[in-house]
Amino acid sequence: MRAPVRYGPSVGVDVSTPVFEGPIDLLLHLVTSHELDILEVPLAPVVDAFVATMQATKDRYGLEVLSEFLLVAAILLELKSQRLLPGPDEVDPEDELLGWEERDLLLSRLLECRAYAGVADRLVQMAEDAARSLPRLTGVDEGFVVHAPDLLEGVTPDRLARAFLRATAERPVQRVDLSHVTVDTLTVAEAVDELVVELPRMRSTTFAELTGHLAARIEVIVRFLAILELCKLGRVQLGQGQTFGELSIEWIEGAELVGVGVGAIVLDEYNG
Amino acid sequence: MTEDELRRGIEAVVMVAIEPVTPGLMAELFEEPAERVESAARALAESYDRDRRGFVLTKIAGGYRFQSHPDQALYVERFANRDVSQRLSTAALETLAIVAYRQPVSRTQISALRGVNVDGVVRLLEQRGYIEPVGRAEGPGQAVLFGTTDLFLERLGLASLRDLPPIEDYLPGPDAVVELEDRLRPALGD
Amino acid sequence: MTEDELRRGIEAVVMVAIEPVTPGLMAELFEEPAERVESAARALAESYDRDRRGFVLTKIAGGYRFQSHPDQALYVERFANRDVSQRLSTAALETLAIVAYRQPVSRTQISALRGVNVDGVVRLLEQRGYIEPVGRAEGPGQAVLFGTTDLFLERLGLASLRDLPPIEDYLPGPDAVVELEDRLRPALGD
Repeated sequence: MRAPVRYGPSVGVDVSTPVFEGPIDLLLHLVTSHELDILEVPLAPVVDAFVATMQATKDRYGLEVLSEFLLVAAILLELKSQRLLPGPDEVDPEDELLGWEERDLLLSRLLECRAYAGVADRLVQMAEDAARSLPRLTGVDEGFVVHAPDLLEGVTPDRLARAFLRATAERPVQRVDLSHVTVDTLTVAEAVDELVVELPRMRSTTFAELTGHLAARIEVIVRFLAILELCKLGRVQLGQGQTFGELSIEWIEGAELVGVGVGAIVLDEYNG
Repeated sequence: MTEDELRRGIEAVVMVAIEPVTPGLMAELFEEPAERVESAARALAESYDRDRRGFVLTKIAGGYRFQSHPDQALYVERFANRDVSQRLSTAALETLAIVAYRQPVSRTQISALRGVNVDGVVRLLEQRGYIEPVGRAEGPGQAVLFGTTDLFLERLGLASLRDLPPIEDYLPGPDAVVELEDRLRPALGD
Repeated sequence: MTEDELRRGIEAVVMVAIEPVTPGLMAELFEEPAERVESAARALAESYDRDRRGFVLTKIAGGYRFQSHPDQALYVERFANRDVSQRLSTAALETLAIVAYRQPVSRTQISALRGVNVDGVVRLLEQRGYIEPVGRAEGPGQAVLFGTTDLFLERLGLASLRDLPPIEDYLPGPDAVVELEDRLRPALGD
């Protein structure tokens, strides 16, 4: 979770769900400002929109926009997964203490992030003000004798060639990686790997059952994203009877025949 | 050197410079104390302001330079046919703000704060020349530490980092804190 | 536009201009008759003279520009020659590399590649004699095209431009490309 995106150009990727249609960053804003209940927003269409956007319009949007889209989508997923997770009935006092500690840390991080997000607005304003005034760049008039020291001292043809490459290099693209949302734990890809072994054995399970043994919230979120990945790949069927209901997961028969490991699955699926 | 001579010297040198000229450098050129140069430059800047000149003498990134007056932006932009500066994404801006206020700071520290991988954004900011490596952390790994550049100051029109707006002013108020706490509660199940 | 506004506009535009600005161009910018612009510019030049400024507004090649006052030459020269131990900045070196490999090339083309305004850097390289105008582009505007000089070849120890290292040698090999693709594949999910 993180401060809502409150400025800057719209991410520009639209999503369409039964309760909301429009730019995804607006969706996040509505959810974080409590104008829309995240539980009412099915996120599968968001994921679909992401995949479709990736495939259709990679060139049009550029990776920066897409990774921002992914980030927003991930935040939505994280919010929803938090709301979906059933709270434990009985809490070990020690666990509770840990929970408070974790919460305090999270809270201070959030507050700090909010401050930076707020000041970023101000920085943009300052840059825009500063840009209203252009600097003088004319330099010394031709008439002057400039005893030019050899500025090229130490510059070899080799350094020049490297400088050319640097200068003409494509602007760096941001790596779009689903592991963005996991700080340093299991990646989503690894979780998918794990689940394609586990789920065929279980055939049918619930999300709570699947993640009951996990202690860290982030681990649960990673499983949630992995499940969505598998759903997107047509490997599992997800069901949710009612808004606060259990999320049921059903492995689709025959799906395990394809490939071993996520690398194989992803390549088999999408290269065609 | 009389005050008048000093001002003339500053006007001449700053006029031919393509980068902000520090009082230290001018002190060497004029063989005068830097404080004297500084106060003469300030007096000049004020006089331009008072006389409503079309240009200003501003202190940017530690040095003085001539710039067009902001209220002449319309003509100057029309003249220079300047394209609007490329806008940074929200992610890049927030990362830049963290570097500005937390410098020197490592990638890992930024990631921990933002909760996402920031490698791409850091690289982008470095390529744009807004941040640069300023050292290495002690301890294992010796992570590269980043700080902001003079170009960053220049783009923001700041004389120094001390002129950044105080971050305290941007901390959410008590209401927001309570609201955030409320939102965290269901997440942690208590 | 009042006389005062016109003077401020002239001051602003001429301050940021690299080349002398003609009264005709300013007349267009300010939507005022060229004669009015011309007389306002003359009045400004006289006032700088009267106020004993360290700079002058001169008419050169049919246009106006700011220059340091001739009697400040001592300081300006000291300033211009200060950087005895200075090396080319990264920005300047990259610009020089673009001119070397892409010549003849215009300022605008370099700017487009580097993503920033390069006027100052191009001027510096020209002043130091490493690049020079070698022609003009066809089409509207007829931008000046730059190429490298003999001095450049001499300083780099090259007999001719043909001896520049082939840029292909520096491009990442097929292995690196495959590795990059692998890294992007899961990310792009296709």
